[in-house]
Amino acid sequence: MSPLRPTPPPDSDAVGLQLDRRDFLQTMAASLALAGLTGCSHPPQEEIVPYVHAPLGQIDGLPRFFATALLRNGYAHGVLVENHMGRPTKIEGNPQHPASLGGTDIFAQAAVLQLWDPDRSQAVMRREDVTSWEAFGAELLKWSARFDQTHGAGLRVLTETITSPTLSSQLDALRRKYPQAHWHVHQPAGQEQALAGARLAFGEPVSSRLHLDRAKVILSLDADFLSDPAAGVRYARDYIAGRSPEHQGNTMARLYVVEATPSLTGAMADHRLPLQCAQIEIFARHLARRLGVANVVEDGLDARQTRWLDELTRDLQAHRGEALITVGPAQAPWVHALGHALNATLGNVGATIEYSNPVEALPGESGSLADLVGAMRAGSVDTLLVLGANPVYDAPADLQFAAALEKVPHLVHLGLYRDETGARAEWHLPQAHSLETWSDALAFDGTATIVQPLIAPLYEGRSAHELLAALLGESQQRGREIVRRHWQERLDDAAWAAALQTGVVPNTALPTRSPSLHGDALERALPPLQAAAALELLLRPDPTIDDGRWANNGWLQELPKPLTQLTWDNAALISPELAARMDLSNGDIVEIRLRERARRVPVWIMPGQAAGSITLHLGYGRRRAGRVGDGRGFDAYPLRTTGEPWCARDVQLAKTGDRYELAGTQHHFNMEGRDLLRTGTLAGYLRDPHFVTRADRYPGAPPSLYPDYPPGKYAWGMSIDLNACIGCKACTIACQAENNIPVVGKEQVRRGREMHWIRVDLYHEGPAENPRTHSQPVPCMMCEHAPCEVVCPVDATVHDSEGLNVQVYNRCVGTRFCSNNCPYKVRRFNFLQYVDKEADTLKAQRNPEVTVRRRGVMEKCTYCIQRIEAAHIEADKGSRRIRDGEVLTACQAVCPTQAIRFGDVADRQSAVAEAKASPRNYVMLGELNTRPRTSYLARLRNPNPALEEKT
Amino acid sequence: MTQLFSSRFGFFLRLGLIAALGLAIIAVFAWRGVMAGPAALNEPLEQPVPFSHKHHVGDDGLDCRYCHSSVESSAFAGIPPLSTCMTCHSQLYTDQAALAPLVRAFESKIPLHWQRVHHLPDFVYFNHSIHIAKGVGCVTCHGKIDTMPLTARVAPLTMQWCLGCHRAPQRYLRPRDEVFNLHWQAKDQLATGARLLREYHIDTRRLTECSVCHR
Amino acid sequence: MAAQMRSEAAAAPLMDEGETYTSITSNVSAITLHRRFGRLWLTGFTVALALALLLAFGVGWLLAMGVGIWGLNIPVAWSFAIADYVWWIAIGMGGTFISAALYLTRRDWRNSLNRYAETMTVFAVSVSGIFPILHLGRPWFFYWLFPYPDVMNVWPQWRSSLEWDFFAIIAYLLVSILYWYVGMIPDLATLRDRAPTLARARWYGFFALGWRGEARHWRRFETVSLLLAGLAVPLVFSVHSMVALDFSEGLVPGWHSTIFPPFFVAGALFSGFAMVLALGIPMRKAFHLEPYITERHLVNMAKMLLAVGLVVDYSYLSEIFTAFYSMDPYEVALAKNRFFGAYAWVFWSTILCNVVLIQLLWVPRVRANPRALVAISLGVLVGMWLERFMLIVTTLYRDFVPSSWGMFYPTFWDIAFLAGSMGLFFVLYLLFVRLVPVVSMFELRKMVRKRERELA
Amino acid sequence: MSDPHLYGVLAEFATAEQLLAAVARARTETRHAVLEAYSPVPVEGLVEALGPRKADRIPFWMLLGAIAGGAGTFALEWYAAVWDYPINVGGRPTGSWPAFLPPAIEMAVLGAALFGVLAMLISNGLPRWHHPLFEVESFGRASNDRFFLLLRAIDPKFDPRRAREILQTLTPLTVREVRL
Repeated sequence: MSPLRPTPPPDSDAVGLQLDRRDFLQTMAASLALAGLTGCSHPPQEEIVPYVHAPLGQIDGLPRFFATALLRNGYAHGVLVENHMGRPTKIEGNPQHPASLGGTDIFAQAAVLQLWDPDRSQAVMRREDVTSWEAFGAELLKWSARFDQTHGAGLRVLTETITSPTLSSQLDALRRKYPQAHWHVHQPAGQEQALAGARLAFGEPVSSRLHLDRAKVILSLDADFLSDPAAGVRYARDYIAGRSPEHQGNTMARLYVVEATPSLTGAMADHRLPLQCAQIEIFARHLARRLGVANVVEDGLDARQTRWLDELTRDLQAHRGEALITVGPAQAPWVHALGHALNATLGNVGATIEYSNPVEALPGESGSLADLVGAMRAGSVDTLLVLGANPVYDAPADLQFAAALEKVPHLVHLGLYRDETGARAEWHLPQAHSLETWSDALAFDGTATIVQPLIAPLYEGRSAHELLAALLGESQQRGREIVRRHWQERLDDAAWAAALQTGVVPNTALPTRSPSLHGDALERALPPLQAAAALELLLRPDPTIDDGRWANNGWLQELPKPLTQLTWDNAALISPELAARMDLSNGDIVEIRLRERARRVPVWIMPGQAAGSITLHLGYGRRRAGRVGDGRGFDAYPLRTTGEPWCARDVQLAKTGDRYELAGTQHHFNMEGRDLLRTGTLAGYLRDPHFVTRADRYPGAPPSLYPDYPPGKYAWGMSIDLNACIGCKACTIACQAENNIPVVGKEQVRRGREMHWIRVDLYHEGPAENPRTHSQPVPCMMCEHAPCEVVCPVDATVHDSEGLNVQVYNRCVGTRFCSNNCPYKVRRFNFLQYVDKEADTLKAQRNPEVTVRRRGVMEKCTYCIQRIEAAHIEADKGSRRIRDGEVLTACQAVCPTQAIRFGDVADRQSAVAEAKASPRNYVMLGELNTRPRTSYLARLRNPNPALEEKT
Repeated sequence: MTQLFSSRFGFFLRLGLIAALGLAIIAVFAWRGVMAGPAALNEPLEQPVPFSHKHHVGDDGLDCRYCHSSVESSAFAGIPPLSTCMTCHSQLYTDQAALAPLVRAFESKIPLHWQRVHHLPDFVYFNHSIHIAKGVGCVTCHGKIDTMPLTARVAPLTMQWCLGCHRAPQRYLRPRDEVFNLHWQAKDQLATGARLLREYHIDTRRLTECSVCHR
Repeated sequence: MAAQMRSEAAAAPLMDEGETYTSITSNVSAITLHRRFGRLWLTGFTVALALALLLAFGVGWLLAMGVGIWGLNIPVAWSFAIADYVWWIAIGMGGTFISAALYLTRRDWRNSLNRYAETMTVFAVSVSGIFPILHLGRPWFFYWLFPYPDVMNVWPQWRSSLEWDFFAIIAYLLVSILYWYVGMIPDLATLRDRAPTLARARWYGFFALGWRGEARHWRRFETVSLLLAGLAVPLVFSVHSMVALDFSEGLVPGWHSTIFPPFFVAGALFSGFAMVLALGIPMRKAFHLEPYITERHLVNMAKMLLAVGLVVDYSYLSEIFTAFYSMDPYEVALAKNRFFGAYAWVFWSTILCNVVLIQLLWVPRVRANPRALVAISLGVLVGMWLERFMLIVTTLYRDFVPSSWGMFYPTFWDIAFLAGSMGLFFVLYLLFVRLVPVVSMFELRKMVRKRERELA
Repeated sequence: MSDPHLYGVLAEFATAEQLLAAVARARTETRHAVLEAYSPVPVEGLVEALGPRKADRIPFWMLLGAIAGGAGTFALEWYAAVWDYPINVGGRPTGSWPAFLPPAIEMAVLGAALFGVLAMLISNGLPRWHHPLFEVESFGRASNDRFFLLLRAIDPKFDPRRAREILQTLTPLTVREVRL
């Protein structure tokens, strides 16, 4: 059975729901007692605790997959959740979901750890006392009685971005019932500016949808579309589709990026122009002028930038209808508007970019957080219902939300954690996790997905739906009824079941439309030019913990930030020039002063950072995140204002002389001229397809003294396409989730003891002001002549007939010679007891198919041997061969761009064999004659010849 | 100068050394015994309900799969949910004291805690379904279960023991349709085994590789 | 150089004319039987014991927490513990070589040195043996390296140099203990016969195994001693080749080199001789052994120290040469790293101690000056430890893939284990000088006997 | 007529030369075959003087030990790696005999050493903590500076009185009977 085939959900109530938590933990006992390698005493007596009633359709010991959706900024990411005996253990992308197509981002992978996080809110709290939902229900009755008189005056609901049709209809119902009540939306890293830009351009909010696969020339104005919260995974797939010469008739899309701080997208660019945020606006005006969109005042760019601009303009004009200009969420509304106008003039609308009605539910006039705070100050808010949001921590500093709360008698907070806001609330209500609740949500294109629970709430959590239902005084308050009722007329029972099984409600994508430009409005909207400030401060959501909501997630905290390889902290990213000017080195603490506010933070020198830009990531410095996240890093929100949420002009920087220890997983970003990561240009490739291996000392592998072993039934191998890798590190965290890889903590990372089985190396090439950046995922190479095996004195790492370099944990005594002797340094060692042996819920998350390693044992990538063996057993039972693609390694399955291929290299037809047949194929350190089974496809760039020589 | 040691000294010393050696050997075996596992061989464990395979299989002739329903499809043979027991025991022997815990558990929905008889370390991934599919009989590992009033382990379950079969499966294989038959005997085991080895496409080379059982 | 030695050996006598069987016996055995514990000894012992206890505590902590208490990481998965191991086992070699090789070549002057040199060997090897075991991630499974029939039906992996080394250490430890003990039996008999109290007489008598000095017993005894010496010499060479292979079996630049085995043997002799001098000279003074350990002994040792030192220096040179000659980018990068990298100071200190310092030994006055010799020997011992650290850490911290390059920083426990191992060694050694004759009496008697015959 | 409790007659000498002379005399005069000579140092020629003896087997035993240790270890390695559980290690042949040599060599040396020492002790009749000679007052100096000649009573030609007379003529320091 392919690990990714969703099993049809039985009568949906039976989806693990019959299990109340107690049974459920007991059911786990059998597998739990198995955690860890046995030590020196005899194994403990185990118990088997069978169900009272078995859940329908479950076969004990076999995993099942259920389709549902996880939310990011309110947008749906379709996933399949692997479920072992009622325990969600792993998340995969849903191939049928438009935002996933089988891949996921790092957050979806981490969601399963969040579900099992022991620090989650577990009980209803009134101030500091534990109470119950019943008690809150009683209170609610009193309130609604009052609201009935006042038509809801003084009642306010604050949510994050919402796409859930059910929820928005509930909110409508609420406003119908209580006309005086108000709904506000607060999303720290939301799309306000983009929507405002759309309003400017079209006079109405619209959502745009990019078709990167159709574009030949792409210009990104500070837009990191590869990590777009709503559609990053899908955009990455589309973008790479257009970058594969083999499948595009020897052509590649060309990407121009203008940005202030390096991003994944910038790292993929063929031409990247570092400009301060403010200069990007200027650049946009120039482009607009050149393309005759808006007639704006001329203002000097330097020669190099002008030249860049000229060539770009030429390229864009040469590709009318197959060009694409995209603007980042941090840019001012009118820049977005310009972008829309430019796309229109280039005839891209309908081809590479499409518009539809907004996907997210909009609160309408005066629905912003600012309006709410205004009302709070005015004392006109008597009951504030906060659904999921955490404004006390992440509201812009100038609003002084916490202070305004003083005037609010009743604050009710529904949240996964009793966070900063929950701690201030009169009532804190535990929110059920997405994997515990019934709900629904829309993808970036409006496609709807029914969110179904994988497990009954572990704690007393309830969903926003259930809370609003209670507020509306509705009889049925169970999540399933609420959602089912909403879809009643749309889906009959069969369609409902089908929707649950496939994870998408068919044909719900919003229709595209072509709104007309209000050109004159645009002209009027253009503000007078502001000269760029000497220093500007960029505030961005953190690459791994986002706006702070993931701060208590060990996997994400320890996941190296894609472009700095830092873990567990945020730092102020500064340009090499600035560092030189102020004599700063990594870890020096500086004081960033923005008018009256100042923060002390360590700096990190970021090659490619715009000279005058300082980047600080939001989300750190949490005070009530939980045991993992509290006090980590530096809170950037105090420097954030409603006026300048993303880019604050004229900040001061001062060196303090103090230092701070940052924990990175990579310290050397220069390849030292070694041909580990090979790159070339499209032109060069077409001229000489074999340029990649030309310089190799040996064609193929060097000769060997030893006769080859007879080939096994299969020859497992992997191919990693560096041309497709965007360095998002989803593979790293997927591997961590699949293989029970422990989190070691900042101190251990600093000592160089991180445990990731597949790391993503980062190399810079060229001038530090604007280098080329390359990412290279490095799992075990599965060498046929494995150096690690020969030096192990106890046969703890040996070869099997199918070419796997297996690590037998229970035989390992821990000499570590294997690691010393591994040229690729992919082996990881349990220097201390890293795996948490106490927390029950963490045990419950672990994959029962993978041994939990104890202290003193070496470990490494296994090509997900548990998946290979599962497929093997299924195939062998039927005495058939394993089909190509039947085994997907965790890293391969999650990869948004399908850069990783795995399979039987001996089988000519297999995808991996086909990939390895490409002339771009090469192996790392081949001259050592280790004969790796993991090989790479060289990376290609498609530079504009006119710009190439001078960059 | 005088004699420092009695004439017997040497003799007793040698005696002592031999004794020490003997003790050491005994100690080693004792330690191995301890490591062998929680439950001793052929000794039934205390169970919440004195379930008798002899009665259910031997006398009533229930098929293994009636209770161990996932044995053909999953690594885990499956321990029946209480509802399975109650299909009969809601009518039969309801008054029996021995069955009281079962009935209580069923009504209170608090499951029974059976003691595991066949225990493998967590780093060993045994899979029932593939063994069934390749013609390894239940009796081969679990013994004459149909004669056990209380269930006990009959095999050491050491790696050595596993290898005994993995190195020469033909000595134990049987036709698929005889897998659940506890009394089947081959006329000529080696010949049958060798034939089945081919029929079932068993890759003996792979059987002794670490990756087959350890993940 | 050997020729020069012989000529000098002919010249000055190795022992005072006045010495007789009786004087030797009473002088030497008095040290063990009648001498009081001096303040010097007591303070030394206390310090050593304190350090040894630190080691004991460290071992407990290590077993409780794991090797993570050391500064190890990926890529530097070996460091102090392995350096300590190589350092100690190498020191052991000096003793075996002096007592066995010089015995085979009939250098009589070794007769006054071999006893404490062998003792040093036994203790050094025992101490070194601790480290490879503690260094394991799961030390309690160290016996898995030993081939025994187990219920898993699995065996050791014979291609690993660690496996070879495991056998080498065992063989070396047992053989050197045998050699040491057998050589001590006649002296134990002497102590038995001279012991002031019955208890001590029994104590020594037990270990003397009832030795009576019968003519035929002497004959067989001599045969075995000779053959053991003949075995010990190739053994030590093989052992240190194994130690070298622990590294050179790897393909890491800086380890993957055929010069390692001879290089390690030379290095072992180097540090071994240094330790013999560093231990012998103070002991000679404390126990007034000048009649038996004369200036000639020191001079000869000094010359041997210089000789092997030069061999070591040569191998440094050839290593650097081959690195650049090979033009292998990784080898070259490594060599440059040693000169100028983060751990350059280790390399240059090594050169200072092992190359520059020993050149003083060319000067006869230095060779004859005990204080200078002690100083130089200590310098060499430090240098040799640093060399091992360099070989291990500067090789590992930057190998093939720059992304995985990383630094190593020692923790408190790294240093504690090194200091503790010295403590343990000196506890054993100080006990030894109190319990058994520090100079082999019967071999000195043989020299008297030889003189008698020359006169007759 | 001979006294069953008599072990032998012991004469003490000051120098090795006197002992050698005494041995020679004792053998010519008395045809005594069973003599034992004790000395604080090995005395060259003494063994030959004491009369014909069968050659020592020590080198032979050590060779045997070496073969047992070396061949045994190699055989074990071969059995383990090639017959009992062949495993693909780094693509190397299962019978990588060169890699099997080092442990074999070490064990050969160890075997030889052990056998040699054992052979020496056994053929010397050691350990023997209780011995009639230890009764003798002055014998303590046998490990220091005195040389002893013992005429054993078990010798057929042994006659206590005669033995004493002859020994007396050899200018011994003392002569005394050793009793069981």
